[in-house]
Amino acid sequence: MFIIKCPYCGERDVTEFSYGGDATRAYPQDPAQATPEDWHAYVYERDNPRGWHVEWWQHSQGCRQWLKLRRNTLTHELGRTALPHEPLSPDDDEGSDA
Amino acid sequence: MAEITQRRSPLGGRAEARDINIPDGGTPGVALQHRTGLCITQAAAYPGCDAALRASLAEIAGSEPDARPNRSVAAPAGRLIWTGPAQYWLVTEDPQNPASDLAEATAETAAITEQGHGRVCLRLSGRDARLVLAKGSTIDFHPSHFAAGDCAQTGLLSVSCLIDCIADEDSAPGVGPVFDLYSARSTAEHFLEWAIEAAAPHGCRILTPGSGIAAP
Amino acid sequence: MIGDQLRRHPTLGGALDRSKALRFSFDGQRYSGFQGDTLASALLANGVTLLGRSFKYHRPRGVMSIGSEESNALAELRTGARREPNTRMTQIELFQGLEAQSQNRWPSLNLDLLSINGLVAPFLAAGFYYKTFMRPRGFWEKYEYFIRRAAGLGRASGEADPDRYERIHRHCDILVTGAGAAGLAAAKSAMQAGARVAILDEREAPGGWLRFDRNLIEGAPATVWLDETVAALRAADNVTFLTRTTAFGYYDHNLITAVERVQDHRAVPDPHKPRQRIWTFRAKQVILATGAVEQPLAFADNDRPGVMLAGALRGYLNAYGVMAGHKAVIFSNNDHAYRTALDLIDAGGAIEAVVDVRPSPAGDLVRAVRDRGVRVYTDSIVSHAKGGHALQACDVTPRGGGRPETIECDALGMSGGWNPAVHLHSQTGAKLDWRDDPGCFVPATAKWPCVSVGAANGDFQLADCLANGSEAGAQAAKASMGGTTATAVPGVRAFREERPHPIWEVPLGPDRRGKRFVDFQNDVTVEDVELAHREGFVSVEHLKRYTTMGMATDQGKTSNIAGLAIMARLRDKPIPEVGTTTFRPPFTPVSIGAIAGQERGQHFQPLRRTSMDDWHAENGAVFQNVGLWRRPHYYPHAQEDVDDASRREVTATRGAVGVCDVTTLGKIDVQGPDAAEFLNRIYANGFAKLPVGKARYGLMLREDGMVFDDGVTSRLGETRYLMTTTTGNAGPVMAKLEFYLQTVWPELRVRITSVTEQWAGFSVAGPKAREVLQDVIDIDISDGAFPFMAAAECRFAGAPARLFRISFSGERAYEVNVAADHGAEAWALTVAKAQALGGSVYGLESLGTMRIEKGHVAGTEINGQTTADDLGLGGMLSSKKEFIGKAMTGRPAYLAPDRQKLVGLRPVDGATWIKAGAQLIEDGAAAPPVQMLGHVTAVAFSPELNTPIALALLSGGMARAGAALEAAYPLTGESVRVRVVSPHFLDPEGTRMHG
Amino acid sequence: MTHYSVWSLIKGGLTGQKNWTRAWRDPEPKSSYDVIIIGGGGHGLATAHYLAKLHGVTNVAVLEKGWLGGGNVGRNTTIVRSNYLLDANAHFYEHSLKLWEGLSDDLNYNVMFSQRAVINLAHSKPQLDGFARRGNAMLLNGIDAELLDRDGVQAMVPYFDYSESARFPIYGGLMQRRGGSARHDAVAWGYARSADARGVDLIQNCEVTGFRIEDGRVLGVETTRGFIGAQKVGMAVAGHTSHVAAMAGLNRLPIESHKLQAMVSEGLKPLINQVYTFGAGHFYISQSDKGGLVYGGDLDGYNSYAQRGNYPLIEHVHAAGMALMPSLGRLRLTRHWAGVMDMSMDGSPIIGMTPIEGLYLNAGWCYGGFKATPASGWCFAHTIAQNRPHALNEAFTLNRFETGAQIDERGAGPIPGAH
Ligand SMILES: Cc1cc2nc3c(=O)[nH]c(=O)nc-3n(C[C@H](O)[C@H](O)[C@H](O)COP(=O)(O)OP(=O)(O)OC[C@H]3O[C@@H](n4cnc5c(N)ncnc54)[C@H](O)[C@@H]3O)c2cc1C
Ligand SMILES: NC(=O)c1ccc[n+]([C@@H]2O[C@H](COP(=O)([O-])OP(=O)(O)OC[C@H]3O[C@@H](n4cnc5c(N)ncnc54)[C@H](O)[C@@H]3O)[C@@H](O)[C@H]2O)c1
Ligand SMILES: Cc1cc2nc3c(=O)[nH]c(=O)nc-3n(C[C@H](O)[C@H](O)[C@H](O)COP(=O)(O)O)c2cc1C
Ligand SMILES: [Zn+2]
Repeated sequence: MFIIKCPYCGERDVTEFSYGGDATRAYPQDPAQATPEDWHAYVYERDNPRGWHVEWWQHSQGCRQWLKLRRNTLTHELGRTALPHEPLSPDDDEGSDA
Repeated sequence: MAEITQRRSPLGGRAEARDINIPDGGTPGVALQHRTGLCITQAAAYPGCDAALRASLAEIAGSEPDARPNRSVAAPAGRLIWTGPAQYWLVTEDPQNPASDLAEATAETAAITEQGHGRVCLRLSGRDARLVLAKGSTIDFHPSHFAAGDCAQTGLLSVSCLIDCIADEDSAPGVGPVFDLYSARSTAEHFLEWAIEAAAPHGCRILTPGSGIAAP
Repeated sequence: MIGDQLRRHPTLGGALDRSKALRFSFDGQRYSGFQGDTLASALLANGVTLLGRSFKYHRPRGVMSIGSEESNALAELRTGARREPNTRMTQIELFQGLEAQSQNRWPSLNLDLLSINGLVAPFLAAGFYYKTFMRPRGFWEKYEYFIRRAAGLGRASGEADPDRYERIHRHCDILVTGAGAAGLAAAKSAMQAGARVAILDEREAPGGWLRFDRNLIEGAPATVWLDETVAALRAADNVTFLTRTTAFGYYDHNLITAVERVQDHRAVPDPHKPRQRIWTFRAKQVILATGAVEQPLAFADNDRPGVMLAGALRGYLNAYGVMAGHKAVIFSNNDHAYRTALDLIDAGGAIEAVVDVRPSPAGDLVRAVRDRGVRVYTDSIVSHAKGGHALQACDVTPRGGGRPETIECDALGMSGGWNPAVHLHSQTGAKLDWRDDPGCFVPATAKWPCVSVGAANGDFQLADCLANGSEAGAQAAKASMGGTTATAVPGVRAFREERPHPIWEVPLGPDRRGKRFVDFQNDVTVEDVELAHREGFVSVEHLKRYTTMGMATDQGKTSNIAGLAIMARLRDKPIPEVGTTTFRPPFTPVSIGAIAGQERGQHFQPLRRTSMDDWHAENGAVFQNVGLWRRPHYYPHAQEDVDDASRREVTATRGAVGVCDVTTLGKIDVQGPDAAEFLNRIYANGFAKLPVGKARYGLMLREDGMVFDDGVTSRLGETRYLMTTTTGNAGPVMAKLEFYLQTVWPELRVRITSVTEQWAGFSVAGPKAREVLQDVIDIDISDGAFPFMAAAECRFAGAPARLFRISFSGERAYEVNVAADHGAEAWALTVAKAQALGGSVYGLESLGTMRIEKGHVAGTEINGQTTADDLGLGGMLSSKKEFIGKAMTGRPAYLAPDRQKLVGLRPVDGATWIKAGAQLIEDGAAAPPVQMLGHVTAVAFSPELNTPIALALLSGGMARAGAALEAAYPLTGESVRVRVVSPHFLDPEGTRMHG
Repeated sequence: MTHYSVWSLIKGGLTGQKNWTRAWRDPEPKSSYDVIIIGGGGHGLATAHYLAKLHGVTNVAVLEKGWLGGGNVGRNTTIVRSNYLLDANAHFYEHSLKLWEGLSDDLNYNVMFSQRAVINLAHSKPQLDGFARRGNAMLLNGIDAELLDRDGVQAMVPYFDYSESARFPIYGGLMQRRGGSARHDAVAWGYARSADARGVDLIQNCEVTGFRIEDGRVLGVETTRGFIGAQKVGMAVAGHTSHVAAMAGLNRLPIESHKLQAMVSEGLKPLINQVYTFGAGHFYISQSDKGGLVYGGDLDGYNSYAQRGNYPLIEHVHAAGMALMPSLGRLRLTRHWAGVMDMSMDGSPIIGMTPIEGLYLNAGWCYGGFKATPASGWCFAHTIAQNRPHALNEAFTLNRFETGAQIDERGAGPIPGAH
């Protein structure tokens, strides 16, 4: 039962959030230029790592902000959270933002 | 032509005054009151316009909202409550509905949306009020974490709720902490019944429905 | 004589309030006990030792333990709807009028016919059922019928649970689970450091073994320190102290769940209070002080009633004043059990012998027992316990072999040593270390901020429990909040104890008879473990599953270690290499009702009601649930059924005017300078040029190109739009829009807000719709001023409102939104006007009929498997702009000519109803497998066309127009010949709605 | 191997159970095999059994990183059914159900396949119509189905909340009488024992850590017990598919790993005699032969490889259970656990070829792969032995998403957690 740090509301229980999946996939910047392969990769393919994962969560019962979260899919440890436009990658080595 | 004059809350007739589980001569652990006739005006600034919006709010409400997340302030016109990034609620009483004035003032900077009919408000107060909240939400309601001027949007058992602490043990000695709970109108009946059930073990006094958003 | 508490010691029994005698019954027999008793202690005090039957062999069983690890003494508690099976008698607190029944026996506990299983036991070894019951083929269910009846334990009541439950959440700096010596010491030092502390214990009174053992702290009985410490903790306002509260789960991020039995010790709970309450603790630091569990020894017939754990024998005496036996034998591999001998002797009982497996025990306690003249058989074992429904004697045999000596006894206290209660620690996935002295697993590094102390950490000496507990409390306070205070540790005399000798299975005596139980509740014996080994089930996880060891309600608290140790011996490997099975929550079984808490009845996924809900109910609406909302399905008059009512409603609407509650549609306020651009990217059709005051139907796709949702979006102002969504998708659409806005296009100057709750909505449809509205709406709604697809903000009888000239029914129609607190009144007013004009209200059924007549798609067609093209909406996809899902729409399978597409159907005979869910096939007489061409999505009877009609998704779609097919409904054997027609049954040109 | 029969049991009883031999050997891995199957779960073991039995391929090793059957086959709630709507699924799962019907016999191992009926409950008229659509499709595909009304359900189980005021009133249900449950561990053990008897090496505690691939062709696998060569390698590692496939360079599959929890109550005398699903509340329940109520609900809802669940889901499942069956309140949860699910993008499996020669993939089972075990093994064995899919699995290709030919039974779209 995770405690997720909303960039606005601070630490809140996971039950206030909803999950949005892999946040390393990016909606094609220029949709018209994206190839079918780009779209296929975006819509259907996942790294699905066993370990650190960057993922979307929405603080749906709170401030309704979508945020990125680093989480270990094996241990359920949490790393940093970031706003959508802030960089965050699975191998970001900063353990947490404490 | 017929005119509709009265607002009809989904809690109308359902939250009338009564005592639940209060022994003779005993004091209730909590009190519940349905707050009626509230106008809720939501103001959400466009990117980069937060400061401008706050200035407009200050003009209309008489004080500026606290820019910090999850903070609320008592303004002359009502309460100003942070409800999201660059987004505030101004809660006022009928018939002073500031929505159109605010919309005019913020035409370039913010989206103004009325929400007062979409929410019901229960005021929960008393010695054990924090315990009652802890039966619904996972937030830390200890006085050192959640005191007057703190607010939070959270889940309360099965529904979403905005909790605004308008007074605490220090600011309202004897009354206990006072919280205004705003939740969706469509589930208002469940919300009220849940609150009564959660309050019952502590002894619960339901007060006559009242208007107004001022602290006791 | 039964019922006289003959086994009650005159003075001992710190837990009892002898001034309060209580009456209770077990299997209909009446007994008395005292306030403070458990059902187990009270029955023992009354000399009742046969309390239950085992799972498989139906062996007679007594009580084995004094706590939550109990595996034998299970009963059905209470009667009627409050009956609760499988309740551990060791945890049932006695109350006036308590009624309990034994279980898993027929016809009675004394005479259980299924104990015949014991006789055929040689054939019922572990896993026997995998090897038989295979023939004749398909006969398994017949055997299973009897197996299922023989298995199971207690009986469920089947009646709705009448009691209430609740949940409560608590944050704290430090949570201490277990209020024994170690936990209390920890809580005390944390409290003194000023931390927010919570401490809980599953027993009705705190103290752990301080109440069951006789100890001195600072020279006084330990209960003095106990009482003082508990009083100080209870008085502190930074401490929450809970008893009758079991920590049962330890989850990610230091979340501990606990169940408080608020009123289980009352006959009938106070209706204002919950029967049980679940606490979820979010602690910065957790201190596990859950003590240890004494282990039985696996000797022959170690399950005879009267054989119990040595500590239990002592605990019943000290806390409950129960002399469980007059002639007792102690069988031990450690010093600690000698306390039982000492306590029994000091209480006036007789110890026939102490049997110690060790060659030459000489610790302080051993000496003290010898000093009292008790015979100590060293290097010996109890090889066989004798008796049937009660213990009568036991055989003592030297370990090296030799003749057994039979000793008469009525109680046997066994002790195979103590195992730390590492359950909570292990539930997190944290590891265990093996400690050779005294031979037990102890917690290794914790996964979350947590330490184990006291017996839970393998520190069995009271002095260590107090010192380490105190230190842990101080450290945890420091870790969670800085600063520390030193706490004085009370002085305790340490006994010199010698190392226990691990003995996991006791050899059979020369008679080679008897069953050596490892898992008492599931009847798993040493031989079963050996059999599992012989058959290759050598991993402990295979062992568990093959024999069911550790899978009973006690989850192997007294059996797992012995079982795996025996396997280690068989495999010739050290115990830690064999490992343990996985520990899982809950620590002890938890009521399902408690976990559900208040989320019950109408509080489970609470229904959403519209402003007009009371009106609908008062006017006889039959409701239907749609998502979380309830909506009127139809409004029957007198004896009308749904079809009659709907036909009347539709006729009234098409002929005059109908009014329908559409509040539940999702409504999203979209505002900002870039709102048009935003909508243009979201919707598959163009929105950039929608003029102010106009509405447009919009189609949204999923990223994979399937249709996601549809609805009408109106432009209310230069920078303000109101989007509507389907009822079911309101939430998902909102979250999606927020996602794109916040993460993909943050540069757009747009803010969106759900206003579904803010506005009540109803539609007014039919030729007289304008007539109904024109004098309550404050704007000009003449066709010229307010044509089809017009939208405006306005006032409805003075109330804030919005008006849209849109139509789902195909009639001239308006949709009115009124600020929700005015919804009921606006509705009532409108309905009255409509009725005056010969109109009617209508519900979902009629709504469905009219949309089917018009061929409008809804949820049964927008089912996540259809493309815009499939729904006949392909023309809406803009080729001039990008929109969500566009790129995926061109994939070959989406363009295949045989895709199932929207068509209309009519019965060839013009009369027979077509059924929703029917499958379309060519030939009704074909034998399966039959190729299916499509299916019927929605059906209605069209009053206007005077025929049943249907919508369907059909392979090839309108390319099959005119074809005749079968709408087959083999579930009922029905089939209707149908003809494929246009889905636009009525007024395809739309002249009516354009007005 | 001892043949199991009444006689062998009697002999066991008379000899103190000394007559039994190991159910399977514990061999050292050979240096190479014709076929290596990675994953000693239900599907891997079934594949080995059918390779040996039906295709004569016996020089086979099953490599299991832990203990046989310790994955999802050992932790699932054992619902077996073939009540599917879409043709590809219907034919595949019906083939499976037919194999189930003869499985104990085939394996000489009682897998306790109990055709006690599976019933999907409906809570509104439209939901019942949706079920009818599926039931009609089943019947037309030659699969048994029955539509029940409320009374029909009540006659089977009196303990649900049938009142009009129930939060989710029961309208009826779709029943598949031939559906039911099986003893999950026995399925793994039965296949293991039979494969072993036919010469297959079952190698436990042997984790695959890499692949040896040259010129686009697989040569063998690296393991914690050394390199093992193979002509062909089949992957059947369920929740670990992405992880293992990535070792072979197959990155970014259309799969996410999620976890699903399950729960069991204390043992009870028979209470529920069929399998029920309460889809509207995300809850399902049946009763094991031992007497425990076995129940569960939805996924925890986020990617995870941890075989441990969290509490919010536990709360939700129990609340849903109470909504359906208010007498559950006084019964107790005894244990809950979790498994790692290979959720595919359309909720349907992938059984077939990969771009690498000699490497085959069996994955994407979501939370419904137990019932598929026989057909999955049967089809996978065929695919490996013949180097081409069987008609029954030819739709379940890895690249179906490129063409838009997804097999989306629920219409949930490419949100793996939603299937
Ligand atoms: C709680 C729960 C309930 C379920 N309920 C049902 C149900 O009611 N009905 C139904 O049909 N299905 C159900 N399922 C789904 C079903 O259990 C699975 O889909 C199915 O068992 C998967 O196939 P398997 O048996 O081969 O997988 P597994 O048993 O998981 O086998 C995969 C094996 O691969 C091994 N492995 C992984 N990586 C490696 C490696 N690198 N090297 C070697 N070995 C490796 C694993 O250890 C594992 O043993 C449920 C699942 C769960 C968790
Ligand atoms: N010398 C020995 O060999 C030996 C052996 C056993 C016990 N002891 C004695 O046992 C005591 C050990 O002290 P301690 O404090 O470590 O253990 P304890 O057993 O005295 O206390 C543990 C407490 O935790 C409670 N508990 C256990 N699991 C729980 C759960 N999940 N939820 C809530 N409560 C739970 C128990 O009810 C108990 O009251 C000392 O008095 C010691 O002398 C000694
Ligand atoms: C159908 C089924 C029934 C089960 N019944 C029981 C049971 O009666 N008692 C028990 O302790 N565990 C039971 N389990 C759970 C197992 O003990 C175990 O938790 C599960 O196989 C997962 O393994 P793990 O917990 O070792 O990871 C059952 C599991 C399944 C799949
Ligand atoms: Zn937030």
